[in-house]
Amino acid sequence: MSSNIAPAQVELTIPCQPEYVAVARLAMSGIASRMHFTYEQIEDLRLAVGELCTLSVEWANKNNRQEARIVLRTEISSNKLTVDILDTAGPRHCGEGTGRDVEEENLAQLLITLLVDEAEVIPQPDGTLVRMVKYVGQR
Amino acid sequence: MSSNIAPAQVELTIPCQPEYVAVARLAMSGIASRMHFTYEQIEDLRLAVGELCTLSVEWANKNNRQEARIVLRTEISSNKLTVDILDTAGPRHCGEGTGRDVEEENLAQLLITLLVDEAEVIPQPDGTLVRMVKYVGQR
Amino acid sequence: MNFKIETQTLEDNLPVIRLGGEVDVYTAPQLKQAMIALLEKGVKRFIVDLTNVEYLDSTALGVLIGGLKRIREVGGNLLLICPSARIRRVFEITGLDKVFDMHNSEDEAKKAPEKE
Amino acid sequence: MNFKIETQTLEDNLPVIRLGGEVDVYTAPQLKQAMIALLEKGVKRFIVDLTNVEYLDSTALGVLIGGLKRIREVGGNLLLICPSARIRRVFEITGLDKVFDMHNSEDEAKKAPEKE
Ligand SMILES: Nc1ncnc2c1ncn2[C@@H]1O[C@H](COP(=O)(O)OP(=O)(O)O)[C@@H](O)[C@H]1O
Ligand SMILES: Nc1ncnc2c1ncn2[C@@H]1O[C@H](COP(=O)(O)OP(=O)(O)O)[C@@H](O)[C@H]1O
Repeated sequence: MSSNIAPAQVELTIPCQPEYVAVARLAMSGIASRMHFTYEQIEDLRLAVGELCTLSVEWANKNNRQEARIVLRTEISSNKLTVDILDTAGPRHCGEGTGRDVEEENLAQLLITLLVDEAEVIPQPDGTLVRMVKYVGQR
Repeated sequence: MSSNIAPAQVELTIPCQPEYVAVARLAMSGIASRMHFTYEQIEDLRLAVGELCTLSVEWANKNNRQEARIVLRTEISSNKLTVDILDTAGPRHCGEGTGRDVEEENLAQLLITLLVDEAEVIPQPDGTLVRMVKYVGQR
Repeated sequence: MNFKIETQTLEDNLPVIRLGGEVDVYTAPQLKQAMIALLEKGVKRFIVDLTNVEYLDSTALGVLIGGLKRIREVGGNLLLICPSARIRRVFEITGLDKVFDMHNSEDEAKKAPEKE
Repeated sequence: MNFKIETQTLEDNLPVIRLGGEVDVYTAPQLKQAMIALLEKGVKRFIVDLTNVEYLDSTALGVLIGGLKRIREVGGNLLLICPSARIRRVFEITGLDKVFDMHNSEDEAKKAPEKE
């Protein structure tokens, strides 16, 4: 229930804390609803954003960054939605987990891979950027 | 279903266009749910944010500002929620409507007044800031 | 956007506009179009069914008020079906529950006496 | 936050943890506590009812897997009630629908043969 709308950006900044992950998910649902996604694809995006924010929260916790923030940035264009999740949760050391249950971490990775069409991890000076892409009309 | 959480800010930036007002409302619901608000109070905030964003959209339209944006900024503290709605929709000339139906405009004003505890309009160089406050445990 | 609109004509030739989801600044224009379509056909009495509406703002109220005015000008009436307490509250706090003929169900609305 | 948890004991002494709303990184710790409470009482078989769950993430799955492992170590079992297609899908895409005993209703779960 959307129309052909011009490319547009939405940006949301939340504290990198467990209780705010739901805010990011809700915003993601609202944004995705503006596009020609199916109900299931909107659910996928909500879940993927939830998993990515949870990962950020776990790293902020491990790196002891109480002040860390998550920025969710979405760019809508006619055939795809690009979602950036940028955190200031500090470094994610290679091969080192967050101390989180390994299975949970694997499940999170699995879900992200399955739910979006592309996902790229781009380390940042003060945290991590994950860029996801979901195409309209694909599964 | 929330706990005593530290003061925290959430910020959302959306295009000042009709189709994004729902995103602001959803985010507002999510944020308000983090506090000890009743279900009805959360609804009130959602409605108030919807009305304020609609007002911004109407002014952007009247001022021909296709590029205008709305920033929703919330500050949670233990006993109250402060919500800033800042737009870059250009000036709101006194005594002049948006060309919107006068009754609708009056209804919007009435709703905002009734739904939050405080609401202050602070003109900005490039648009308008409205600051609303809602106290926990009050009606 | 979670929004639905559908116009149906009941057996007794009474048109009903059924709305669902969020009726706001983005979607209310579709309600306006649907009401104008009925008014232009010369309809004197119709129902707007808000049963499945989850959210309704001043824009939607304005459109409903506009429709009410136009139909009352020709001696007709517009009936609202609004069983939801959440939506009814928006009418109550704005005093509009006294302006509109509000009913809880289609049956109740159909039995309502024709207003002048 | 839209989340509910409740532990109840059915007539046949079978405990059931009923969840509602969103089970995620913020709320899953409450599920973990509720499961630990049952395990510490020596319970060998219990139900987790996901009927009213609207959202469930990897944290919640991890907590359920942890509970399943602990109860299977003592030769017991954990039964899931999950009639919702939306939630079941999360189990399916992760392959966990084959790991858990999943049922559509409480009746169906109670009739399930005791494993092991
Ligand atoms: N709370 C309100 N907010 C805005 N407009 C209102 C309100 N209450 C009443 N009205 C106005 O009253 C009108 C309906 O009044 P009514 O007495 O039913 O008909 P009439 O104006 O033809 O006498 C509506 O069209 C609307 O313009
Ligand atoms: N998709 C999956 N993601 C993560 N863990 C899984 C998955 N599938 C199976 N597992 C693991 O398998 C375990 C259950 O396996 P199961 O064969 O039922 O018992 P056991 O490991 O005692 O033989 C779970 O505890 C979990 O660790």
